[in-house]
Amino acid sequence: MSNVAEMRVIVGDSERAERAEELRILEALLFAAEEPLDEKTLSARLPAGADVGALLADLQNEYAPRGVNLVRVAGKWMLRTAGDLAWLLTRETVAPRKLSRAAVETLAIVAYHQPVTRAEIEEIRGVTTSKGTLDVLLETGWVRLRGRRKAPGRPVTYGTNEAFLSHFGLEALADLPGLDELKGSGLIEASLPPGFTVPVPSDDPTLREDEDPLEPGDLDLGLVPPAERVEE
Amino acid sequence: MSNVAEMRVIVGDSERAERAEELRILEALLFAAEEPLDEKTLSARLPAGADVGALLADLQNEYAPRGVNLVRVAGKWMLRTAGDLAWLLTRETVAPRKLSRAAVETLAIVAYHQPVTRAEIEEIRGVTTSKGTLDVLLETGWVRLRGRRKAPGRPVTYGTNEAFLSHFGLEALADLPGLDELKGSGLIEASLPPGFTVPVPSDDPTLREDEDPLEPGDLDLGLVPPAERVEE
Amino acid sequence: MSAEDVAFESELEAPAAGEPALVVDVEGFEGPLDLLLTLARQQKVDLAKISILALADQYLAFIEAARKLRLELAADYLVMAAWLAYLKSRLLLPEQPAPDGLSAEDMANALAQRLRRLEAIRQVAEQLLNRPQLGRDVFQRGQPEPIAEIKRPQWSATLYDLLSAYASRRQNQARAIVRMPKRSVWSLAEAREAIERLIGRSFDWSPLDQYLIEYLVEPSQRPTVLASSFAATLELVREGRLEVHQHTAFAPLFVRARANESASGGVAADAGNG
Repeated sequence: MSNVAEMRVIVGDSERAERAEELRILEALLFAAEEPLDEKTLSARLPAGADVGALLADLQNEYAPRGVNLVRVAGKWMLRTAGDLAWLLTRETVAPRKLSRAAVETLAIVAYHQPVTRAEIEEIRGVTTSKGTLDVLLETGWVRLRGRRKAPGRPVTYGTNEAFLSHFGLEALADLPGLDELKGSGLIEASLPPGFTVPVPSDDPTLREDEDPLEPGDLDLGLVPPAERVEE
Repeated sequence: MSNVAEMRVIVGDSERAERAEELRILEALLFAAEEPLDEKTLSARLPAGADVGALLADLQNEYAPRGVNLVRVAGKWMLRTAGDLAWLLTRETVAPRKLSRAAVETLAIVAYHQPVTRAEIEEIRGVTTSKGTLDVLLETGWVRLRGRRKAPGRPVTYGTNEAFLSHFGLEALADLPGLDELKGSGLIEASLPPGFTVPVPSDDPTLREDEDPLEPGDLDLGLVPPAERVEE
Repeated sequence: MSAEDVAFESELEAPAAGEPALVVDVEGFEGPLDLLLTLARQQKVDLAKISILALADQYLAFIEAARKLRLELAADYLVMAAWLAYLKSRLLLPEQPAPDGLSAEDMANALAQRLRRLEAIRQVAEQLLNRPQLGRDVFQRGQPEPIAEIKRPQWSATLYDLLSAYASRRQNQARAIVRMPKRSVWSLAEAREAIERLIGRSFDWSPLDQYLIEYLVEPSQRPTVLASSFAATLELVREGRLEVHQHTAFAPLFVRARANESASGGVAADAGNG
């Protein structure tokens, strides 16, 4: 009796060892494979009599909680990074980019005329300002949504922030040159129609009398464009 | 009292969960990588404060009995199929190029005696080394031009690189098989310039005192090994 | 030892006893040192205990045999043979100071050292090649997953960009407004409406200019007012609502409302053509 029991244990052990070896082989095959493998191909590489379906199910279970999962794609099997770790496979790089002429102009108008609405920007520029231009400015981190103008349509008002000052090396917004200085530096010609003024800019965060605070949803408008995804 | 104990358990659980997640991330990174990764790179992708060394040791243990192993080559980490499964995987790959006896010998001399000049290789082999032999080795990407010896004729010095270590599964040059015996018998030191105490061989990319950097033209000789893969 | 006693193979293994007497195959050797090493291995002793004298004899016998067979020998084999012959003679003679300061013993030791070094490197080369090799025995991930790069733009602009863009835009806009005053043209419709209103139902002949006096004050307006009102007048005449009268060419135009709708305006209109 005891001999039989012992035999059984030994058989059990050797079966377990066999199965473990089959799992190792399966794992190595899937790891080294250059493309997803079907069960027939896997079967051909495994020891005769191996139950490929059961082995795959076991391996899939083993890998399920891990950083890499065994997945079946179009009837074929492959190891793949766990879905929740996909972020690991991305890397952010900083790409220096120059602002477009339209964006620089719009930024300047926001700086000088803040709080300013999109319609007001367009009036000053004399051309339509695309939403993309304002999005880019929001993305620079130099322009912020201030509030909403108390006016029909309740348009959003834009202003600059500290990052703007810091990027352009300004101690305060009031350091932006006024009309006389612009003329003095030759950026504006002397002969201009009477009544031409350049505002004294202020980025005081206190809302003006004609401004309402932003509403909860305003900052999640998707105003910030998704970053460009580039495959390497 | 019971509250404190409970707290401890909770802390322990959350720590365990954290560690499990760190292991998942490490696993995913190593699986996805095309090249061996160094600890610094891995660290940068892990949560702050993760003990990369301990995590790698854990993962290495976990994978040790499996079909895929975590190995350290050239001071970097990579997953590769277990060595004992070679018989199984080899048949699906194209037979890698077989090196001539002269090339194998020359490779070994470069590996064990680096930095080494062609004249020194010839001295050891007792035969003229054809240019073709060194070209073949440079082409494998395992051997590189290091610099020029500060000696009459300023001969080029050769050494191995990371690809060599990675190909032969060596953690570092010190793991070259038989190196200790070779050193013990004084067969390596024999070729050292007098007064030198730097251990031989060394693939430390820092040029030795008796080496000058390569000159601009040296790399256009067609001798150049394929550039080492630049880190993305 | 005669050459016949020695068998040669290019392989490193020592030949089995009783093999063919002599295989002189210089092609199989990687130079004289390789040949020497192969011969040395046939002494079947540790290289450290090798007899250089015996080795030199074997080498010279091999070279002699090759020469008898008229085999072409590369120069370095002959150089080695000459050197070994010299070494042999020095080893056999009582020690004398050598010109280069090396004793025969030193020279023999140096040769033995070179042989040991070559053998050692061959052994480690073999060990190295027997290691599992990447892509031959062990494999890396067959489908590495590429890292996607997310390009985060870092925007830049200078204060000068900002100010010059602002200044030129504001300046251009200011100019654009001045340069384009509202064009004041008296349209045909305006003229017609004015004439209908002014002349109304006044059935007496009156000069057209008189009705338009208030519109003709601004000199720049005169051409457009006159042109449009004349055209409007003709239109009203054609419709039979006005009558036009002119004494001679370039004389003032007289107009009046038509009392009788059925009367012909054709003649009057002709007069207007002058």
